[in-house]
Amino acid sequence: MSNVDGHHLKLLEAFLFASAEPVPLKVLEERLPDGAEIEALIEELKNHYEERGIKLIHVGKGWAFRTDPELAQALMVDRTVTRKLSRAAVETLSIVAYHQPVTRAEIEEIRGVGLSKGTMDVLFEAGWIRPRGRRRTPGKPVTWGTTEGFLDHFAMESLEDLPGMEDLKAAGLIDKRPAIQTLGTRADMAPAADPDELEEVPEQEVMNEDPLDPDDGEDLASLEAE
Amino acid sequence: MSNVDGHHLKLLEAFLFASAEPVPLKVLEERLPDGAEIEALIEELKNHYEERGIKLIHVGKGWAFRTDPELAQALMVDRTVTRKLSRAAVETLSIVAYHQPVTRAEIEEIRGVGLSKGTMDVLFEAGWIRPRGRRRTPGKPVTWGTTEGFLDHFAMESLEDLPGMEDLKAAGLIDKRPAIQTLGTRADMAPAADPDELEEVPEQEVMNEDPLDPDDGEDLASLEAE
Amino acid sequence: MTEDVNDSVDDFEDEERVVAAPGTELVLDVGGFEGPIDVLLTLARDQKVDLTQISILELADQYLYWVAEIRRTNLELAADYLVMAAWLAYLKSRLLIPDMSTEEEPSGEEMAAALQFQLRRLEGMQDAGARLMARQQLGKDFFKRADPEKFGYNSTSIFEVTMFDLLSAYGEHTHRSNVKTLHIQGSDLFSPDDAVKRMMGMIGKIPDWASLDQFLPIELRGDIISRSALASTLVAALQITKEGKMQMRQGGSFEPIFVKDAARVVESIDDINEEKRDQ
Repeated sequence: MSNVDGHHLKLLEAFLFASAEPVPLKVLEERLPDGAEIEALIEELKNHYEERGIKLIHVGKGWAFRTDPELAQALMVDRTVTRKLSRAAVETLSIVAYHQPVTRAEIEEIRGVGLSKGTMDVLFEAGWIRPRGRRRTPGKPVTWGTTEGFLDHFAMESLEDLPGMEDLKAAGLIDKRPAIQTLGTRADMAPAADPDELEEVPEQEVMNEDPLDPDDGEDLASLEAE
Repeated sequence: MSNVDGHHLKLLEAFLFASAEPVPLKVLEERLPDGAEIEALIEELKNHYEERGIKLIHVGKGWAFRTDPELAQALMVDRTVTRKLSRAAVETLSIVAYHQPVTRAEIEEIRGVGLSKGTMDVLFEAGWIRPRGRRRTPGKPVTWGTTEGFLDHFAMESLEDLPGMEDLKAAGLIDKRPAIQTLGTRADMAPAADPDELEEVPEQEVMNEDPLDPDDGEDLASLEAE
Repeated sequence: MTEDVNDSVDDFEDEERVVAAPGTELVLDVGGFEGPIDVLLTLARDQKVDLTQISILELADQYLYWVAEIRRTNLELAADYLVMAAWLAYLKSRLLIPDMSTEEEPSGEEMAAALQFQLRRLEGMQDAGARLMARQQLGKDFFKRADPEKFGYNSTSIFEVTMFDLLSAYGEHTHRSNVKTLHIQGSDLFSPDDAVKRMMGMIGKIPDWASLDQFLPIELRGDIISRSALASTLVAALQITKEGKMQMRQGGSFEPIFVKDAARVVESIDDINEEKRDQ
């Protein structure tokens, strides 16, 4: 046993246990008495549940109790029957996840085909993607990214847990520019354009984005906290 | 640790966690692997959570995890909400103030419109009005008056400090006739209402009233204290 | 890349082989594909070689054959697929006749490389999607608490009402409840009708130009009543002048206004007498 406050630990346990959705640290700080050492408490709690049927897991900015995935086979719980995602939706989801922030046009570019209207809607409705801002380019297109709910659903602590991200990056495949424009950055090709100009694009784009109205972010956070 | 099967214990824990409703023993027997000693498992699980922030309890027809009720109180967050009173509420409050003691029916009569239930509740919740007694008329309706809290909020020593009709008129708060407004520069407008009539009402009614029975008062007092 | 092109050139010369080889394995279900790149990717995968090693020229041929087969069996093909076919036909020509490249346009090799990149990128995303879906998922492999409990707030409400709000609400209410019938208060202002009557009565008695001020029923004090008198008198004078019974004159803006009996102009004593009798 560590030396954390026993009462605080109980409060944290009760609060996290009571919540279906991951609870952001910020909310925990609000709920627990002043001076509670949240981080140490979480560590203690996590250790306690290490060998139990439920686990305390880290999701995005928050923490949540979830049943042990190893029990999946044996656990006869009514499963939520989620509509099987279409191929287009799965592809679109992975493009949003790996290339975010990404515009609709860029998704279409990567897939080499127009996006039917319902595809994004399904992902948006599932609470996996959200508008992140607007690209500072003509037409100010909305950019999309994934949500905390996405991390929660696929049991990821952060986007760094995206499978194969490192390999894809190393292979230069995380690049949302039209294919012909990517030529310049590839070592084995004669540069088609000034490489400096092109290489900067991804970073620029991060800077090059207007956030949607500031409340948006908060709304989403509070929605998820509910 | 007792000698129950560790895997079964995990399954039970996860299953109860993921169940929307208390789970009857019979269902547990169905869902857990054959040969699982349900009663012993439950006993074990219950003991485990004895000193924790959540409890395994028997609710209704089955078993369920619930957060410790003692902790629930501590997990409540104190917050102050600034609310605006509706126009109806402000008007009702002013009528109670000027016409007290006054029954609900009289308020409706005076306002010429029905009073929605919430209106009086809000004023009561704000601690500004209280039941004063019962009118000695058929049905013995409760009469309402203002509280000390009302005086406090509006920084008045007593109800005598409420401006009289003449003051209100002088302040231009009564009798703004739209058609004549262009002539507002003239000081020689005739008063529109008979001030005496209005001021006398409260005194008459005071005589005509029973105090509330003591219990009644207590109930309301405790309501207010909440 | 260059090797690929060389191989492809050989393949091209052996046209029969290209048409026949993959033909039997082709899936003609257009609906199963997510666009032309997806078709190309499927065709490429059928070759079972690394995408970085694939012969783009051969792939282009296979795609063109696939499109031809689809069209031969009268299946509808979306424009996207036909555009890609045209592009691939163009790419083929660029690859086979390298001289055509100009400064502005990418060379055939560059176009092929771009296509290869696009294929690899989409393949990467498709694989990533598959791996994502293969992960443990909430509600399928692990579960959240199905019966969440809520801890509320100990709310203290502070109501924002000022004394002014309270009193004006009462004032408004009192006002509203008192005005059961709308009585329009009689006006004590001067009307143009009265002014016309007044002036008509006085007009015959003016010997010469006289200031309009002299016709006012009351002294000009600057309050609203005397201002209404001035306004209505002016309106009356204009009306009477319009009827030809009077003349008006003003030296300039804001100068005094003078009026004169029109009958005096013709010096008709009869008219004067007549008017006198009328009174």
